[in-house]
Amino acid sequence: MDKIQLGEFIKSINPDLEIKEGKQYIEVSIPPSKLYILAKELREKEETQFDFLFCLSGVDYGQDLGVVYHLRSTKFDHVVVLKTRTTDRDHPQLDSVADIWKTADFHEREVFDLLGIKFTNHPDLRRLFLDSSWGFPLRKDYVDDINIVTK
Amino acid sequence: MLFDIVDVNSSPSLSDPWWKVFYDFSSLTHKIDSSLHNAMSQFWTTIAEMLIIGVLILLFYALIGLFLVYAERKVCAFMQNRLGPNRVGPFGIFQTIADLFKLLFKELIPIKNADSFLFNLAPFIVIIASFMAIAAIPFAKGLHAIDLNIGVLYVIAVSAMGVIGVLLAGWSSNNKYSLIGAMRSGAQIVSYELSVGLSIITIVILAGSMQLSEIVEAQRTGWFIFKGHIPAFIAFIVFLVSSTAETNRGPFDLAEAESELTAGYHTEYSGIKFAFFFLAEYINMFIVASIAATVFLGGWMPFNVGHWDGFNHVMDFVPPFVWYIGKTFFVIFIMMWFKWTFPRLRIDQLLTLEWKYLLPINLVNVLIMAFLVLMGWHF
Amino acid sequence: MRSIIDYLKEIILGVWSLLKGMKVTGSYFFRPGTIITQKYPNNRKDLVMFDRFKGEVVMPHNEKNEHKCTGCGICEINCPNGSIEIISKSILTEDGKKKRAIDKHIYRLSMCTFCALCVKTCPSNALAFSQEFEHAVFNRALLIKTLNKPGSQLMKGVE
Amino acid sequence: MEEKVKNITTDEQQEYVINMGPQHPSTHGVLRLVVSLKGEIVKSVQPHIGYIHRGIEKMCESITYPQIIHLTDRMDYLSAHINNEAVCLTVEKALEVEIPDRIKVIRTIMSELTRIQSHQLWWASFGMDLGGLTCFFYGLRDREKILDIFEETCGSRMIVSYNCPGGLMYDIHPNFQKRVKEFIKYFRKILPEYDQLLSGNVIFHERSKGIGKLTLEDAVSYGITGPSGRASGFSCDVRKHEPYSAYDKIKFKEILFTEGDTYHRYIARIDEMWESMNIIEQLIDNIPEGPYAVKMKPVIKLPEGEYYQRVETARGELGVFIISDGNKSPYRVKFRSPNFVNLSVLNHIAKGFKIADLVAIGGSLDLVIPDIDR
Repeated sequence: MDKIQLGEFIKSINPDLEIKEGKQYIEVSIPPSKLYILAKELREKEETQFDFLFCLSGVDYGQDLGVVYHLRSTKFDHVVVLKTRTTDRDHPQLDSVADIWKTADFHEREVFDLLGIKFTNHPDLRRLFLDSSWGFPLRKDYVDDINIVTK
Repeated sequence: MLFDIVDVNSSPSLSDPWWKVFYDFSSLTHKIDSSLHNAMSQFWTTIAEMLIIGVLILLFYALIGLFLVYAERKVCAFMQNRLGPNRVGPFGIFQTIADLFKLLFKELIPIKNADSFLFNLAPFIVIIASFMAIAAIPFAKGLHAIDLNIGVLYVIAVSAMGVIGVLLAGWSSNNKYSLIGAMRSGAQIVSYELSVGLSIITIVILAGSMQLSEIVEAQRTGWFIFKGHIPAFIAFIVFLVSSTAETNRGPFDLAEAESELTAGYHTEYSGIKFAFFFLAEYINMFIVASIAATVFLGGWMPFNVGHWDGFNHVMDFVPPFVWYIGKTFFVIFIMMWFKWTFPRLRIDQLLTLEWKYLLPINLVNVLIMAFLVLMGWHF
Repeated sequence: MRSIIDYLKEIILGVWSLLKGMKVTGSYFFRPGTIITQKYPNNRKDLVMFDRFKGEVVMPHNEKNEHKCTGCGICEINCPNGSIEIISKSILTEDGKKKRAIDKHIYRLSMCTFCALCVKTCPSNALAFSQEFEHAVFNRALLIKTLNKPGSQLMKGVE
Repeated sequence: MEEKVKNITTDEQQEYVINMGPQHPSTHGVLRLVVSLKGEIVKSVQPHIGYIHRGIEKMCESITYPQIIHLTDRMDYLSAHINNEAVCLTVEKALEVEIPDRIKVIRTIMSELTRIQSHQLWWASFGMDLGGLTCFFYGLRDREKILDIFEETCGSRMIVSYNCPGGLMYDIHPNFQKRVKEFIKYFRKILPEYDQLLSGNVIFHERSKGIGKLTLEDAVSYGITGPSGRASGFSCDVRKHEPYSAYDKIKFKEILFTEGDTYHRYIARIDEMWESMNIIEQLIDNIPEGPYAVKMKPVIKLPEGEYYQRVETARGELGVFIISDGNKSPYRVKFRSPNFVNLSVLNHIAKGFKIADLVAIGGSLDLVIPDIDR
């Protein structure tokens, strides 16, 4: 499947999705509530088989926090990008995909550590790099007067 | 009467060339013994002799320890394509002495929650075990601290005592790595003691004696490794492998295993107490190497070939002490070669090697040797 | 019988593989000529570094004590760690105009990561790398260096 | 109910928890593994990381694109050049700059040299993990030759910073080709010695065969890439699947095994060294003429958007994900570092093996800790 067919196929799974053809990959924006179901379908559907989650990055978009999932299928070699956002900055919560792709375990812990996004149903959600008294350094509003020098 | 132990049969006769008389230390020791007897009573003579031997062995011990550490560092350096110690003195020969001073001046760190009595005792047990074993080794004809009639058994028994020190050290330091190291060491020594014993038994069958001086004397016509055909050679290989394991050296250094257990049983030791463990390791290596040299390679006997009289005379001319040291260092070199080539075994593989390979080979080997001796098929 | 042969074969092959390993180390033991160790502090005199070696940033001066630095500050902007600081002054040129010139080009060696961006981006090629690599000092303050020599001037013809 | 609680406590009492690291000879850096043991058997391994977390991703948000290069050197310091290349390729892709062939070829040669030297150091330290201390010196001795080539051309040995957006910092040194050819000749002779010393050794076979098995399914699910993943049969070589630089012009084969144990992870890397030498030999004699860098704007600003570039480092797939808002510094940079992902599988494959195997498995995954922490 090429990019356009893939986009159409994902559209056929869930017609409400906002699908954008990015410069490199197909980008699918999805509300947090539908993320897990779509992820599981993309993983299990015979036509897509996205079995390799090669990047999971948390992004602070200023107003809202989001997570970007880069998925690849080792069988068909096609890539899709899932994007999800939550507007709740104080208690952001997303569904964990750690039981679909095991690699998400560490990636989600990293996102939790650096951006403070909680992943429900995560097997072992602890902070990964920093200790618990630390803030969430990858957020744009993070202040550290000692270590961050602004010119 | 410590010196009065030389076999009468092998004492030099007038027909021997002068150097054979000269190289025989028994007359010298007899002379010292009798002059001491003339000077003082029996009791004080024994005390004085013990003191002399004690001091001599202590000196020898320290020298061998220092030299072996240096030798190991140089050997491993050359094998690893580098120079090794080269700063302190010419070719770095004073490096180990400098290290010794460093270790002497280092702080002895007391370990919190350690069993301090056992913690302090352990290095002494290790070092005393190695010290005791050195007493029974024949360095040259008549140069013997004590020639027990069960010399072989004594050396094996005493050198195995060191493991108690290792176990105590590992247990008392209250460190998890140390404990694992000590437990490994225990399992290892218990099993490998068997192989060491059996491989020596093979030769004891051939020699018909357990007295080390007699075993050496029996090799006057040819070293046992040549005399005993293939079984003796196999026994030698098995002895090399299992004695390497018994001294906790690589590739069997599981008790230390620095990539797994940092430093194993001596992780918590510092300063001179660490130096004791370190020294004991090298002395143990020297002891097993000298046992190998004595039992398999003819001890202080020179290398003689059949009827090549000229060659044999030249060989006889080399002092027996030099022969002995040369053979020992040859074995030590092979052990160092093992250590700096092979990766380390895992604990279960270590035991597999012993129980599945060395032990059956050994048992069959003993049978074959006994058969050979019964048939009189050896040289 | 089969198993006994396998057992013996296993032993012999195992020992053979060990001997092959010992051959490698043993051959090096008897060939000390292959040793490549350099006796470092002793060979300091004939130790030649490669001409591109990034030792530390220097400002080459010619024999008239002139350098090429105009004090534009591009190196300061490009340095990712802020290890360069330029203190400029204004001087009067010969024709009576006021002009910005460098007073001190401060270089903090302790913060430098040798990324070469300052040398690369300097528009007048005023900076270069020296081959000096022994940077250890007892006083941390000595690592803050002023690159332009005292009393140095801007080279003629460099803008 | 009460009995169940009691059972749990006795089970926990039987567990023997040791801390491997942060300072431990086999973790190669400040990695802390909390290992629960039962006897010598590993029950679970919990990695605790972050001891050298420097916040490179956060730092990138306040500096310009050329300045990011020198930070990527310090992530996976053994694949420094490949990391640089990843960022440069992302920036070039975003700006749609056409890169001349000369730059591509030089980058490829340097990448492969980086891969070889990284594998040499890995071989050295892996041998040391298994107790063969001599390996360490042989590995480093041969690595020195590549580092000298780097030093002559790039000015530094490990942290090369040789790439910049649009090309290279300098042209290659006149001696470069000669030295690389000399090295290849030398290393083709030396590499069989590695086999004699370690790979063919019966003790090594015992220590590594069947240890730490990772199935293909798990490798994909955990995202294990690089030689570790390819040993399990996971065809994940980015050089093949998404060729960058000059990889589309050359012939090489992807090293694939199916067993996925420590031994095959080892063999995969040894074979990769051979393959890298083949790649270099194909390119070293035909470096095209041309400029060594494309003229870029003094201030590089990426057009708004998201850019993802994957490269194959010595340890696996490195992804650079840049979100740009059109400014001179990126809005968000994410490095999908191979070691971080590879570490996550450690608990899964080391379970049930002995503590000595844990060391061997950890060594065969070839972890570089600064890349885990970033």
